[in-house]
Amino acid sequence: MATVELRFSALPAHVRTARLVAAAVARRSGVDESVLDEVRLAVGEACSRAVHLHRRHCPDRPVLVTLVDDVDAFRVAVADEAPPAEVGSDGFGALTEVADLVDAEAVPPGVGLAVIAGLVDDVEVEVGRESGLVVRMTWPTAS
Amino acid sequence: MATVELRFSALPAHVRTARLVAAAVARRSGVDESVLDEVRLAVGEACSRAVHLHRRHCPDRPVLVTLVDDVDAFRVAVADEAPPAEVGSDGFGALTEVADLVDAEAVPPGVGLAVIAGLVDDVEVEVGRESGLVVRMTWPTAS
Amino acid sequence: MDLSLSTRTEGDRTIVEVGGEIDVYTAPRLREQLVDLVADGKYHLVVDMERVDFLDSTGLGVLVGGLKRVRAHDGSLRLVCTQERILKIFRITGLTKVFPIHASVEEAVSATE
Amino acid sequence: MDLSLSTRTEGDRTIVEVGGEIDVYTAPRLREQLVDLVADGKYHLVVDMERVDFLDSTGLGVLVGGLKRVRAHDGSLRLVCTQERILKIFRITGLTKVFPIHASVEEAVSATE
Ligand SMILES: Nc1ncnc2c1ncn2[C@@H]1O[C@H](COP(=O)(O)OP(=O)(O)O)[C@@H](O)[C@H]1O
Ligand SMILES: Nc1ncnc2c1ncn2[C@@H]1O[C@H](COP(=O)(O)OP(=O)(O)O)[C@@H](O)[C@H]1O
Repeated sequence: MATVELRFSALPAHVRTARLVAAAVARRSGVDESVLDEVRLAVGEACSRAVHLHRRHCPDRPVLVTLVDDVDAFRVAVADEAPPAEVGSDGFGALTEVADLVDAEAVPPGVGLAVIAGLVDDVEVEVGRESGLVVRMTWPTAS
Repeated sequence: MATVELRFSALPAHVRTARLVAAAVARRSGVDESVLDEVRLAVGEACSRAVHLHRRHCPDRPVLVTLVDDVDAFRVAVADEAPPAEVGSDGFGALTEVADLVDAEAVPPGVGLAVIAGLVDDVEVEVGRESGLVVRMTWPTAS
Repeated sequence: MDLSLSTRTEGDRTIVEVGGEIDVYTAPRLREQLVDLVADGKYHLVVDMERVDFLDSTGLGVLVGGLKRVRAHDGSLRLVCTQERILKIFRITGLTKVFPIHASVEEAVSATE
Repeated sequence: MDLSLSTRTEGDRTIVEVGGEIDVYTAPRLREQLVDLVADGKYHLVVDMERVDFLDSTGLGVLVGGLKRVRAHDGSLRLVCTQERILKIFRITGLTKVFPIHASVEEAVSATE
């Protein structure tokens, strides 16, 4: 089980690094070329959401991305450490229509989750051990 | 101080991921374009060396790469966890001429260090806290 | 790849051509551009997305913000986009119902309501 | 970018054209190629590195291994390389003294000793 772990301080620039790494590892894991755009976008959304929350609540804590090249699947987990209070407000149910955005200047984290949910077939969101959410996404691989 | 940490299982394929990440973060940190090739090669060498040692001694332990975008420098540290016994045998002094290679099938880890030393102006190698070596490389940045 | 922005005027319409990646890192620059245009009295915007390679929800947020600004002045914000992977993101988020999306700049410029 | 390999013969020389990246990940394939050629009785090799984008010490090790193999049969292994960043790696490691390095395949093919 080959694993890559990326931990980065909560800065927008690092979201690009995370996308880059996710796409590179996904490709090597055997994720279909046609799906790599989806991986890049979904991982980017999950990381943008985490960076956004960290900057507001815990700017000194890193965001953690875990990439696992499993037997027949490529698994990504993006974990933030935002305080639990914040968590409820951006669950999947919270935002059905982005059209409802109240303050579009700061994109609510829920939009990112909505995009992920609309894009990726296999997604799970769980409450982290101490705080925050873990967004788990899985894609099938060829081998 | 923006930091990216990459931890990967000891597989050759991940060395490419590490190169990719190092080059991307270096570019964003303001490392001169003309030096990015050097960063890519040096980080790749340090990671190949670590992967090589881990596969022999501790295949289940990850290799750790830390990238720091400091005030006027970009700093990379590559840490392996090979047992101390191995460390002495591949210090900088150990190999002056690659031409002396005894068994070129398995490239001795010292060659990688020799390449790094020849390439990067600011390198330090220190013995890790518990085991292994930490190869520290620093490049100046524009900002 | 970075964000590229250029603007030009056709009649009462201002066309903003966007290229590259609109993400959490570059979106602030697009927002600034839209804010500046509205401050400048340009209330009928056409955002040409044909050269956009990547768009995420941060980018969507900036576009929605722009739409609100021009609407406050009875203006409009039309998008030009035929790229399937970009359209998909508007569809997923229900924004195809919010933005008029056109197949070409000509179509967007001549469109009314 | 991956490794590409192709071979052809000119007289008693076998030219191995290498493209892409020779690193810890791809070097095993180059090693296999060299081992196969020697097993096949090809002892005079010219490795054309003009299309190599990346070379690390693992790649150097494979080339040195190839050199030893052909020498065991009184053969030769010549390199073709004019790319400064690749040459630099041979220089740093002292390997410019070990490998004959040529500016073109023609030069390498017609070289003796
Ligand atoms: N949702 C998307 N919309 C458009 N392009 C996308 C999308 N997802 C992925 N891409 C692809 O992303 C590529 C560039 O993105 P990326 O590799 O993330 O950037 P960078 O190298 O700057 O970190 C584009 O060429 C495009 O093919
Ligand atoms: N020592 C080197 N020799 C040749 N090319 C190098 C070297 N170091 C860096 N490069 C550059 O590396 C590029 C490709 O490498 P890299 O990005 O590491 O690979 P990947 O994207 O497959 O992980 C080449 O186009 C070349 O410009």
